[in-house]
Amino acid sequence: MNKQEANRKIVLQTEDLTMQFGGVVAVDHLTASVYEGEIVALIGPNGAGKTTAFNVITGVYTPTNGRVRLFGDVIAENKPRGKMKELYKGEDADAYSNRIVLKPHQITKLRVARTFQNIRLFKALSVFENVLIAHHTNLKAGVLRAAFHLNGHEEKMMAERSMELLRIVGLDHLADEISNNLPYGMQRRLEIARALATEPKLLLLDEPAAGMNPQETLDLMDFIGEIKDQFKLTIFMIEHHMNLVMGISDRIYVIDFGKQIAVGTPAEIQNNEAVINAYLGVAE
Amino acid sequence: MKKDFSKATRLILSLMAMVGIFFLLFWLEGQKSQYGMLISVMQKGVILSIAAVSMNLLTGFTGLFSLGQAGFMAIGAYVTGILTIPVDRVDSVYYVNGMSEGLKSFKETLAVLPSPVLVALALIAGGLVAAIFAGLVGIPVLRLKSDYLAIATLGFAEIIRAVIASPQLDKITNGSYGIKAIPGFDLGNGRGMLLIPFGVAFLCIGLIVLLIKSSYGRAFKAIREDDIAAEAMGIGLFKHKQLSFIISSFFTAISGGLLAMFMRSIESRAFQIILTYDILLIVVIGGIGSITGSVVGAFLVTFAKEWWLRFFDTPLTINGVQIPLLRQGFRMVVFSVLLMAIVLFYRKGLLGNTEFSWYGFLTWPSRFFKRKKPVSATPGEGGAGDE
Amino acid sequence: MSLLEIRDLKVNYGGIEALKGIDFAVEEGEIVTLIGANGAGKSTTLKSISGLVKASGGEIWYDGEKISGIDPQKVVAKGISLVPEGRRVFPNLTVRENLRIGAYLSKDSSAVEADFEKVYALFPRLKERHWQSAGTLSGGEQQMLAVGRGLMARPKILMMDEPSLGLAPLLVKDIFRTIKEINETGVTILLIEQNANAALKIAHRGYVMVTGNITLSGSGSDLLNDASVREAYLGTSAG
Amino acid sequence: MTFTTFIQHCLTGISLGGAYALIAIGYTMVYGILLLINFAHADIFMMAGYFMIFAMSSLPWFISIPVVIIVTIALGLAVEGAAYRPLRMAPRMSIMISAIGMSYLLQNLAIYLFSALPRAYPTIEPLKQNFKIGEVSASLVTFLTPVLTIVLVVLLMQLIKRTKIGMAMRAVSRDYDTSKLMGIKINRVIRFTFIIGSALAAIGSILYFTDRMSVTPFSGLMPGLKCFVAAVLGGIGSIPGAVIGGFFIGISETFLIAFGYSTFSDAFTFLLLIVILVIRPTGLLGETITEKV
Amino acid sequence: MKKFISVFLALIMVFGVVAIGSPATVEAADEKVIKIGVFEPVTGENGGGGFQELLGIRYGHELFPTVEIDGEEYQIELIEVDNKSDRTEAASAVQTLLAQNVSVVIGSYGSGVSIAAGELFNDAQVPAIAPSATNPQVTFDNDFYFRVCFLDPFQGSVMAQFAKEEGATKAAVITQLGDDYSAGLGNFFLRAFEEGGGEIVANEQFQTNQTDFKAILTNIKAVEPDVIFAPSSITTAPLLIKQARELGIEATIMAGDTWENQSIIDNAGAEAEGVCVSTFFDENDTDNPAAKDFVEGFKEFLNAEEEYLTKNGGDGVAAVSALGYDAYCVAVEAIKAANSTDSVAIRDALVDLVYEDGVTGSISFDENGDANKDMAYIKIVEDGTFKFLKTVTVGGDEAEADD
Repeated sequence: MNKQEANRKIVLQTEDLTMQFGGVVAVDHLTASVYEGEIVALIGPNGAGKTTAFNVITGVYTPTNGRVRLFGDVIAENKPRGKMKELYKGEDADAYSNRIVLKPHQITKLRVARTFQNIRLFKALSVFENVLIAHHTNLKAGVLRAAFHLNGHEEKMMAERSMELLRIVGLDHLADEISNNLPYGMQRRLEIARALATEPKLLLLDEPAAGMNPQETLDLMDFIGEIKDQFKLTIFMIEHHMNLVMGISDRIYVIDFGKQIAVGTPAEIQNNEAVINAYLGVAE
Repeated sequence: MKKDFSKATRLILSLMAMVGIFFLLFWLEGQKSQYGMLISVMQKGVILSIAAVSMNLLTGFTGLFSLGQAGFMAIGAYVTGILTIPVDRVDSVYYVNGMSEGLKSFKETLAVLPSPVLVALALIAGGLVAAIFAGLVGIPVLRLKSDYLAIATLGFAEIIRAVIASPQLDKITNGSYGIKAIPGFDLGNGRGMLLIPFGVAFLCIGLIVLLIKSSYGRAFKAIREDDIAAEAMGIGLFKHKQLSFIISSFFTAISGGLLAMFMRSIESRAFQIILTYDILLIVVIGGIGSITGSVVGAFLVTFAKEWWLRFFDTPLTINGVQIPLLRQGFRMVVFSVLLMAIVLFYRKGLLGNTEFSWYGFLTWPSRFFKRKKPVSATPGEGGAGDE
Repeated sequence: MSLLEIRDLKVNYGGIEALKGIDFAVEEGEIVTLIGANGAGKSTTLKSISGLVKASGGEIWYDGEKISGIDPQKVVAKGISLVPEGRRVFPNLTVRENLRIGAYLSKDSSAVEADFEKVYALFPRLKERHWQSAGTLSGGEQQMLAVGRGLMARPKILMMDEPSLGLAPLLVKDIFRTIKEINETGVTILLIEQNANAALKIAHRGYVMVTGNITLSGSGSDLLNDASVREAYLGTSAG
Repeated sequence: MTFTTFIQHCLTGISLGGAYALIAIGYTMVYGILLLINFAHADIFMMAGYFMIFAMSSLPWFISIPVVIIVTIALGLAVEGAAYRPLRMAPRMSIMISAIGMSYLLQNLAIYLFSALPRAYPTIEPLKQNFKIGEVSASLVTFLTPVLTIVLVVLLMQLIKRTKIGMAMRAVSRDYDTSKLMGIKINRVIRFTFIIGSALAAIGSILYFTDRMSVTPFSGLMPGLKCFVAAVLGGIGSIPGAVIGGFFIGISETFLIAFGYSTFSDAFTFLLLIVILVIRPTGLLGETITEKV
Repeated sequence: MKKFISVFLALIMVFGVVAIGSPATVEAADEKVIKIGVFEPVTGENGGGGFQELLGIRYGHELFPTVEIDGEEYQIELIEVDNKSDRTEAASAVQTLLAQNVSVVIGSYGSGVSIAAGELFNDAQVPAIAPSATNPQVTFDNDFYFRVCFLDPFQGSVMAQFAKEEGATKAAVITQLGDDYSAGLGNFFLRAFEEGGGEIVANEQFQTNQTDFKAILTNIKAVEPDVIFAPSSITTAPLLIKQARELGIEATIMAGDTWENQSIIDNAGAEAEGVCVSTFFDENDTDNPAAKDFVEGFKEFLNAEEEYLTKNGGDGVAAVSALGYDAYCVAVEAIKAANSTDSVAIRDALVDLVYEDGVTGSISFDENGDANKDMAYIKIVEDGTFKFLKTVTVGGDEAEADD
């Protein structure tokens, strides 16, 4: 860790994060930090446990062992319990004594938003509604006030902000379109816009460029840079398109079999023997 | 962009329609002797439409497949019934075991209220009791997935029925003897038999529509579309499912209360699974996810079942030839075959998940005839458009 | 004529074009490998050959017969087996039952017995554990079981979807050695791999896939030394 | 309660439980493979009751029984083909609605064909012979039901454990796609499941109705729901679980009625369901399956 | 496709409202018609008994198809609806009747549906005459409900008295939960039996549609009663009888009027021997000339129609058929007396009506609208048929003691 990093605020930190399903260890003692304003990539071969790591961070899974901190506060902590105690294959089984489990929506309220590997839009709803819904998490009106439409100002603000976001991602002209009818690349953009509507500080992107052609990927790269600056985001992403990863990441974590095998700048990673072996296989 | 009239035009059209319906109802009420059947079927239709819309709020908008409708209707019906029986009829209704003293004196206190107020309070009380039950039941049940949820809520409805009919509660619910002498829809001057149920339905459905159009309604839809994404967008699954379940139960119970007033006498057996199935049928026929569909479906199903299709049940002889198949029970067979046909071949129901719009309604005839031409000109287009 | 020939194969998932029209061929007795990064469309290719995914365009020819569009059961019956990605053994069946079900279409029980012996000879570990339920096996053992199960159908072509996925390096070596052994018994092999080095080393020929297209093809050793293969994985903006 | 009375109640309960167990197997097997509550199963059971009435009106009992089993199987297959197969790929809710619709249709069809009036179930003489052991008195069917249930279940377990089709059923219940890759015809396996389920429902119906002597179009409704609960109780997908669940519900129901809580006999079953789903959703013998997001 | 279906449905809707919406106006003008509603269960658990009652009404209509009002000949039209033995259905069945402007209604078999419908008849001011609904609640507090049979308090006392006469000291009662008839009658029997010094050793209940009575019968067997009083529907009867015998219960089984139905004997077979029931009428009672004529005529009527015979279970004359016939005759008499088709006028006429020629005895109504009757027939099953055993009369005071 260099000095420059030490002075910056840590947004996300995982400590010995381990996720084990039955006998299979998907994430193995992952200790990683993301600093404010960074774009950090998490890469690794297929099945390395990247998406699982994201799912633990966002509260979809409860970790088997380890801890996750967000802005210094613990959002998940656990140690192997019950049946897992015997099955557990990792170390430090007793280092984390608390059991803290936040639900995904609670974590979202702590300003973390995400996109999904296999696009999870609200398919039957319009583009506009998709974004509007994401504002719900910051809604102040209770159900009665909302049901009697007494929060007109709030609704209006939400609608305006949604249109604004759509304008930023360049989908405003398609606001009334059913989201499922959008082309693939636009669906990805919409998913990002929807995540932004929750007003996050940390944005997790799970393979944002999957299925995109090189040109679209380049556009996406610019786009991610833009929104990062505009919304003062910290970005943590999983990606396979190396052009994209190498092009915009500040730092890269590489994992294989759930374990971290390398961390560093893009240049460092591209010449790292372990990474090349992980991707291309061990050359004998 | 979807084509539609301006907001003002829509408002005027809606107001005109409402005034028109009001006068139609008012006029019909006056012709009771001549249109008795029509009135009675309309009453039942509008009452079921509330239950159907409430079910749709759960099933169509929140994606929760619950089969507990009959149970919540029973709660509403019983609470409304017990509170509205005239005090002087109580002894004759509870002739076997008598009514509990506490309840009776409570009723005597309530008796000072004018009857429309009492009825309104009773309906709301029924809704609230059901909502409380829904809140409690929701805690364990709403964690379950699709068919488990369905069967658990169905089971819950059966439990409600058993509790209502149980001898232990016979001083409150009159056990399994049911309750009679429930006042009907009456504003005091022989009026109200249509205006009251339609008025209540208008309020209830209106509220549900407003809810659906609010931010909470959108959150429900998000859960329906993709619960994982909804949660990731900060929508608490349990809280919102619970909310939807409670609200739906509230209105279902109001529908049950109205049903009690319509039937004038109720018993727990009236609230069997079959009632839930009937409401489900309405929702499916109308289109899961369409409020107007549920309303239209409620009237269509009730009219067809109670009236138009009755002739299927009576043997018919024309020119000395007995028409085959027509006899007792055939109506329901035709009905269930229709349901299956809709489920299998026409899964979206009448309105799919779209809503009634004046534009669509008024331009429908012209579109209907226009559409034929392009279809015949480019045969491929029709098929692609349907997907 | 090739044993298996893919002509202009296209597959759409919803609005996404997973395969944009690919052509390739597999000759009898070969090991052919499709390599490429995640999401390049490799698995989709195998799934559409085996009939699990319906192609939206193009044709698949096998042994002089068009097989695109027919049911998976029929594809298996014709002699094309797929060892699916992620092993997909039946966890509730025993090891032996998993193998037996691999020979589901076979009516000749003595032949099945003989095949059992062959598979057990190939993977002695499976024999030791044949009464264990497959869910209790380790990842490597499950992979052996999946391959063994594929062999039980006596395929002419065995298609393998990332057999090295999630296996420790030592086991990966074992698996590839076994693939070579299987090939030497006369089974044609179509192999999908991310582990390009290992795959190309045993393959006669290879194809490189990038986002639904085949961008490169050649013999295993040629590709192994081709710089553009590395690019396909690690990007062009290297350095 | 005297000991004799207790034993007599036990007999009634075990016999009822046996019939429940046979029906519950049908639910658990179909759920295991299709992930569908076959709501129509209860009505297939009810229809089997009517088939027996018609068969026995012209045939002796020993011919009627196989005839009824065959006709019931045909009905089960027809239901599968008409209501479930076309919706194999449809969303879960559509299939469930279709199942409910099918149940509704069968009930209404029964009302139409046989009227809602209860029909007397024919007496199968050998089954109705009265036995007296001390003070305890019951007909043969009461004793036979649990025994036959156990025998059939053991046979069924063997079928599923030892035969190829049994193996295929287990495979299909876990993984459609991989099963297809093995050359298994999914539809055929599903049909086979319905054949077994319907045959057991037919046998169950013969035992159940012989004991209860009358059939109405609604005869299946409550037993059906209870048997589904039995299947959930035992762990859905598990045949021994369904049997345990069936016996448990049959016995507890009988004792509830015996203690004067007949109003709650149905409610109890559903309460049990909710409690189980909350405490142990996998049931007594069910396996935990990790769900992947 | 969607469009066509929508059009089709819309057309049906319009057609429905227009065509059927005003049925009252399309009557043939040249013929004077008065409508009598028949509100009976033809399906459901009481479908069998309801149909027998309906047969009596139809026979009455065949004999007296017209009535003279104000010197004009009116055709009587029977409007039959099925209440399906179900209270919920009853409401819509009544609506159907009222919508057709019936002047008077006959029905129903089964007290529960009658009670449910009472409120609606009262509101609409249409008089209803129950042939066989015996529960006091049917007419209580209802100025428009009348009945031509005796009441449950009376019937219960009769059976209690009969049980005592037969030497019974311990009795068990089985009633159906939620069935006014069964629970009411059971209750009145229970009180009368205890008042008479007997002991009620078991009081068990079962649910509607329950078909397994072994659990409650096992309990009853344990307390060894002399008689079991089990008023319930026709459909439960054979099940109860057979299961009791299967469990080795040898006590005499008794029940109320509903059990006087041949199908019970047909279904229960030899095990029905010795079952005792109370009833309103005995076809072999030759003292009453009106009854004699009725029995002859009714048998002929039955034999003329295959369907009637099978549904009636032979050409026996059920008491409810006789009551149905009487109810019809009373209705016609009341119309004559009122000399009007107006339903309120007919109600007023019913209050003062005295009908001497009833096949079940002379009929007049007390202030509740109940027929003044004080005699019941006891029948016993012997050799596969109901045999007249004796008549039992209880003082009128005792019969009404409970109200």
